Amino acid sequence: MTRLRAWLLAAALLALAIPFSPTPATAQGIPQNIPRKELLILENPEGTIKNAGWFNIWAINAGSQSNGLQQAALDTLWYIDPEKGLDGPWYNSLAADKPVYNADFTEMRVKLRRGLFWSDGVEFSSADVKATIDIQVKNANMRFSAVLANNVASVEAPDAETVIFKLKKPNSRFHTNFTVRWGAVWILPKHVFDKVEDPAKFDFNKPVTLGAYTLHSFDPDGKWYIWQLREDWQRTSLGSLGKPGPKYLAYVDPGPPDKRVIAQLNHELDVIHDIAPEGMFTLAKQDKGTRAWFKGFPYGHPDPTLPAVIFNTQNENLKNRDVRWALALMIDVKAVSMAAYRGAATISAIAVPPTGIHPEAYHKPMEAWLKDFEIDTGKSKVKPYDPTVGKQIAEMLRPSMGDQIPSDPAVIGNSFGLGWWKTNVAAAGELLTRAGFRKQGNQWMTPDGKPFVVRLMVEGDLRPVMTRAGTMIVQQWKQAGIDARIDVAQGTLVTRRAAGDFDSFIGWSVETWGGHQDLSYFMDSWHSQFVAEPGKPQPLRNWQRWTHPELDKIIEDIRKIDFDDPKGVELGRDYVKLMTREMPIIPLMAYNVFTAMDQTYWTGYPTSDDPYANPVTNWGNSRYMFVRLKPAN
Amino acid sequence: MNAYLAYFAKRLVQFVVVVFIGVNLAFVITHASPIDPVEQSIAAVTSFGSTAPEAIAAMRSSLQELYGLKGTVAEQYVTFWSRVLRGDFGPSLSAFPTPVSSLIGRALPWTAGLLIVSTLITWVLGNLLGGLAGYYQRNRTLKLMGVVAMGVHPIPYYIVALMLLIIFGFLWPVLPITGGSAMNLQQGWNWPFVSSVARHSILPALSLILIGLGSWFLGMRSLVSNIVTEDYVVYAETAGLDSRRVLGSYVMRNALAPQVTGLAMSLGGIFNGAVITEKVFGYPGVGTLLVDAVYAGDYGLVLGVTTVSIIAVSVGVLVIDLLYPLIDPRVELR
Amino acid sequence: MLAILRDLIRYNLEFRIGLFLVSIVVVMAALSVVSPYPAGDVYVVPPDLPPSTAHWLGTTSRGQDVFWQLTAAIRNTLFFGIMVAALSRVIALVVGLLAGYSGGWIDRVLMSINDTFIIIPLFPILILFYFVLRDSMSTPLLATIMACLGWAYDARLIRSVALSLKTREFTQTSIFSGMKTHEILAREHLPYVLPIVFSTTMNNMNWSIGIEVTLAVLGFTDINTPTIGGMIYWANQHTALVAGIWWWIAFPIGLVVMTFVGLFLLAVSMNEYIDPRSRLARMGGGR
Amino acid sequence: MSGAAEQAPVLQVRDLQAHFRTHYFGVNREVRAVDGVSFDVNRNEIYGLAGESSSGKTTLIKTIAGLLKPPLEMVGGSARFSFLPDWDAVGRAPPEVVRAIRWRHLSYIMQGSMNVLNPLRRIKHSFRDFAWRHLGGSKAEFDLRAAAHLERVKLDPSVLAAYPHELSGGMRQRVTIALATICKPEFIIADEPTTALDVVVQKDVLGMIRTIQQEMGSSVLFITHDMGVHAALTDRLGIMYAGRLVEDGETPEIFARPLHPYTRHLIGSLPRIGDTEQREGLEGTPPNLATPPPGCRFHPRCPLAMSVCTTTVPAMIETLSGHRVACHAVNPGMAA
Repeated sequence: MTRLRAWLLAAALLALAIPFSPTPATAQGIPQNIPRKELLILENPEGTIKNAGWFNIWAINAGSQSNGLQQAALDTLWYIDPEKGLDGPWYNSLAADKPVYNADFTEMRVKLRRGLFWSDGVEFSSADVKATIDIQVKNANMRFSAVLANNVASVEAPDAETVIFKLKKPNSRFHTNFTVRWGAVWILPKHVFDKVEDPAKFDFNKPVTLGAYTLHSFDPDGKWYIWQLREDWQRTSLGSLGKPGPKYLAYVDPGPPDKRVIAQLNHELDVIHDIAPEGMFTLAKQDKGTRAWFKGFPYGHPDPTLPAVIFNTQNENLKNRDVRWALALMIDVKAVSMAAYRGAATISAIAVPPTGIHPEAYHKPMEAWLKDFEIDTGKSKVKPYDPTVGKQIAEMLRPSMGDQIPSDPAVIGNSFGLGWWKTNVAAAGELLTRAGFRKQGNQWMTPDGKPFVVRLMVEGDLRPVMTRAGTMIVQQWKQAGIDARIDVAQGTLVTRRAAGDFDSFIGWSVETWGGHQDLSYFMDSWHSQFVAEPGKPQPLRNWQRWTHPELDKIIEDIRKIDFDDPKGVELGRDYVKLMTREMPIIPLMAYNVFTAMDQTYWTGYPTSDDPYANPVTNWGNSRYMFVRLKPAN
Repeated sequence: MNAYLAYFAKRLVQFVVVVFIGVNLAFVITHASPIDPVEQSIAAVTSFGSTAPEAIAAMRSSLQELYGLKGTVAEQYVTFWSRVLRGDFGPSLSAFPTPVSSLIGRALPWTAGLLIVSTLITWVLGNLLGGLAGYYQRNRTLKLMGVVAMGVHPIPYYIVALMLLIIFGFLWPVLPITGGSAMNLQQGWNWPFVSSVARHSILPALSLILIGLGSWFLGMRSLVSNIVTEDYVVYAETAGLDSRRVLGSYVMRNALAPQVTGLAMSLGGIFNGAVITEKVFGYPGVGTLLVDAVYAGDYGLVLGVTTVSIIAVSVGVLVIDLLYPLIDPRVELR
Repeated sequence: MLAILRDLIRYNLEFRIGLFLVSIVVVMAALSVVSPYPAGDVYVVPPDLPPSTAHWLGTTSRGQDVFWQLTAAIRNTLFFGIMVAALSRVIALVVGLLAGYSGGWIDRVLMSINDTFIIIPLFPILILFYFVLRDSMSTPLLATIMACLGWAYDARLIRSVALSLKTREFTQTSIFSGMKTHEILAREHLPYVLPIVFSTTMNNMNWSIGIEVTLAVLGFTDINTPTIGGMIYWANQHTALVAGIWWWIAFPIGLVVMTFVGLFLLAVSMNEYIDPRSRLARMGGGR
Repeated sequence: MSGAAEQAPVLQVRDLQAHFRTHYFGVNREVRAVDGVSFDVNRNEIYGLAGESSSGKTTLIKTIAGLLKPPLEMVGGSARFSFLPDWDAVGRAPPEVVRAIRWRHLSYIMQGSMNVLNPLRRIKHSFRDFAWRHLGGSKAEFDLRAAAHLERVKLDPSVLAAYPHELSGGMRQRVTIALATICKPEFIIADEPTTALDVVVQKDVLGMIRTIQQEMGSSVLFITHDMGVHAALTDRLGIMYAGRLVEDGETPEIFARPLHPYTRHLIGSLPRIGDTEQREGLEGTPPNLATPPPGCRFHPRCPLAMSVCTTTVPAMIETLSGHRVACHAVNPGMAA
């Protein structure tokens, strides 16, 4: 038996020794052979890439896009920043200037920059742009085939620096297809694709890049990609803005939120794309080097999207705007903000995201109109707008968060938002009554005598913060006497959203440029001509399947004016007023993304103090961050 | 010899039955899915861009063509079986146009490696310690192990994996908690990569081992404590055989046969554990692939992974069954 | 039966510990009836409070009291386990008794199916079911599916007992007295297999609860019903672990581990009581 | 070896006591399975032990052979083998000493011989396990020796390569006998070796045991409840009842003149040719040894029971030459 004991002891010691022997304990996830101070490690929110060796972004649904491919390797004509930009939000990237349309918007002329080269030494020219359109129009199975085929009659490249698009119909916003906010139609290398038989089945490995970086190495299991700064980085559009700081970029899959937090605490992940608010608070508390968009509360970077309760307006009960307004008045947005973001949300009462330049263009100018806005419930007249809700949330948080909460009202307005609808269950009841609903005990019944059931669809784990907001709203509706139910559609939400198989869901049908006041980004697709029959798939983005003659008029007016025409803002305000009266969606807040940036190895990240770019790692625009990053010490 | 032939024939028939039932189950279940892969792809393509509604309709129709979703269920069923037999499951919809089989082919070695190594360690160690505990019933260390085994064994894989993650990834962060190997290593038979793979597999393997150990330990202990009363053991002891020889060739050797059968019976359960463990530790195996495929609504991949797992586990069982006569010559008793 | 229980309590330490653990769990579940907060509601108490006299086990980031949330969760989890166990017992009994008693081709066919269910990895199949049912996957439906998958092991055990019963004299007597097959199985054989049924119930509950926890954590179950797995799911959603809200994860895990160990010890000690060989070994005291 | 040693008994059992001590479910139980047994086994003889099942025969030989496992304990007395002169019982010698004499000097043919061979080991491996260390030599030499020995029990050498399940019951029994005798031990304990065999095979096996014993000059302690076997095989015979020896002597003498009423019952219950009337059975059952009856343990069932029998244990007295008996009816007034 003594021998047995000795064996057991030896085995135990061996087992303990193995993990610590081969590599130092800190080296969990940082690459070997690359100096850490030359390397920026970013999260690729797409997770593990199943077909890691696929770089042909022009094929449908294949490979990764935000593994560095669209951030560091590809390029297109223009970029628009959701924030202020390095030198204004508009970038001429491959194009030398803004697009020039003819009078009836049926032709777009683009002048290209010269002196830009592909990573294999071939010079970029108008032929590449023409090939990008021609190849995708010819092969109908490619990512941008449909949109290009729909718009473009022909492309001409009269010389190396000029491209002329002849459009099939007037379109004053055609250039936006080549303008990166998150992504766009990327320009492909003609000299590579010319040799390819079927461009949809070509893996483009190793990619020939037009961006400042080339592929260094990648994991065949799809967990990481490493990109290296090109020797000739000056011959790229990004290089003209200065030398990018990091010599190497690693886009990695760091796992679920808690692992991301652990990785950044260990300084093995410089930029986290997004985490739960609690994870953000932990990082802010435990890691002095971590910086988020806002220095203090509410930290997160507001995306130019507008999470809202989106109603299926083809649903019999929800057709009536009184019912939709009643449901809005039952919501206490303070509690929703607490539940979803622990208060770290930027609320918005109107149907424009409270981000980028929108507060200046819409929210602040419309404050007066909102304060006067009145609804007639049939029994009483109510002014539902409470301009102090943002401040109330800040005050609610101050006891527990202390100094992290700003005290300057202007800062509060920017970070927490301005006002929202005051909870008014009584007025909501009056509205429901007018709509023919009756209250039986504590339960609202529909006009035909059935319990008023509202299912609120959420995406579960895939959008945790939205799921949390939905849970809270359902609880508030329940307390107000509605048979509300949460409906977790993890993985099925997109299918059901398109099919109209929902009563309501948390999501966004409003999504904008952020850095530009133009609203056509989402609004054009809201025209009644695109609304599908109940049960038929609805094209994006009018998920609420809502139509209104006034809306159609606004859309048609916008189509006729230029992208930068100041009239666009006025039309936008008309849209806001219409949306407020009709309430087809209940706007809640900006989609705050908790992008956490670790300043241990790199400094100079974009923040609310210096809002030159969007730090969110998967956006194509995030590349502008690279030229500002400097090694720490 | 006839007894062996009959035995092998029986095992083979059982193998075919298992694969047939399992694969059909997988086909039927997947084809009832409400997820429309076309909508899923369109959503993925258009989620961040502004695409005109007319373009979507065009895309929808070309995708249906591309994915080969036109055709009746019966036609798809026939195609499916011919594909299974050829080991080709068509293209993955969420990683189009990469074939499902190559995705599985990449993930399978990870899972197989993790599973085989940890199962062998678990089985050998659990049976060894359990055997000793059954034989030396008064030994305190072994008794304590029994208590620990009873405490750990019934806990589900997920909880153990989570506890290991908390301990070694957070409270005492000494081990990698995600991925199959470190970044920027050339995959192949080189020391940095192999040692990195070994380090990365410690926690996933440990959670599989901790759970499995208990069941083999307890099973073997009770088997051995019954076998020590068997006549041939008593007789060998009576003859003054060396106690190690008695323990090894008489007690353990005879307890082994049922434990080998047990191994075959529990392969499916062990595979379940691997799926969960892989997901917790972000390990690049078929378990992660399966869960991700479910999230992505990629039914070609889901079907492929499920079919391959069913076949792989059945083959594992068949192999053990075919090796069984080496361990116990009395096949006619089975 | 009572005498056996008394003996087990008096002389079997494992049974005593098991009973103790399971009692705690059952008491917790019973307490859910007097919970001051509705189990489904959030933000009813201040969030993120550590354990204190006001909130014994602290509060969650969703503003729920961990203790009271736990009572509802463990109740639902236990119900789920019992539901699966009850349903799968029925299948296992029918298949096991029928196969053991009938023999011949019925036995061969049934056991072939049975072995298939033992061999097939069930977790991917369950994930498949989730893949298909998605949003309509309710707790009772999940319980039914699990029961349909989780009977095979126990059916085999029951069959082996039934096989030995078949050769007993009383079975022959029953046949000669003209009893029908189902009568013989129900009246004569059932009592003999009941002890096995009881002990396998515990193990089956462990299995089903374990799977439920795992599925819930992966987000593959109905999150409207509070369960132990659901609690861990929500805690993960709020990164409770790294946020330092350890009580949100530690207590559910602690309680569910108590459940597992308790049920397992009950099963083991009952098994030992049923199996005379191991009882004899205990009497012998080993070496 | 000196002539005196030649004549000395190989085994001397004196006042041997062995009890089962259990503690389970809170109850202490002490079963006096062997209670004061004394007898000798001489060189080159077969000594039979007879008695009903649970009379303590098996416990007795386990104690003698030193196969003591809890709860069985040797409580008192001695069982001394001539080849182990320094220790008064095998069970009291140190393990290495015991290991050295086992099989070399003392071997054992066990009850339930169908299952005494390891089912997963070929016969030759069993032989090697059991005897190689005593006999030495190379593996090949040893295997040849085993094959030769198997021929003595009329088994083909090919049996060596077989697994037990491939052999018939009789063959297995013969293998067991070969296994127990290959080292030519001085003393063989055989516990019901033929019980499970059919009559023809049984006769065969018994003959074989006798032949081998005579060839090797060993002593055999042979246990069976079957008086017919004793009559055919053993040289001397001891009768056990409820953990005590009640009578012993030369086998023909005992069969000719059984003195103890229990012996008479055992012999009387043997069927004989020409039996016409139904034989009288013995009433009652053997006593519970946890609470044995006081005095003579046979008295509750004894047709000759007297009052002294209920209080006083009768002494074992050599009533006739070489024929001992413990009975108040035979030896009045002789208390133990």
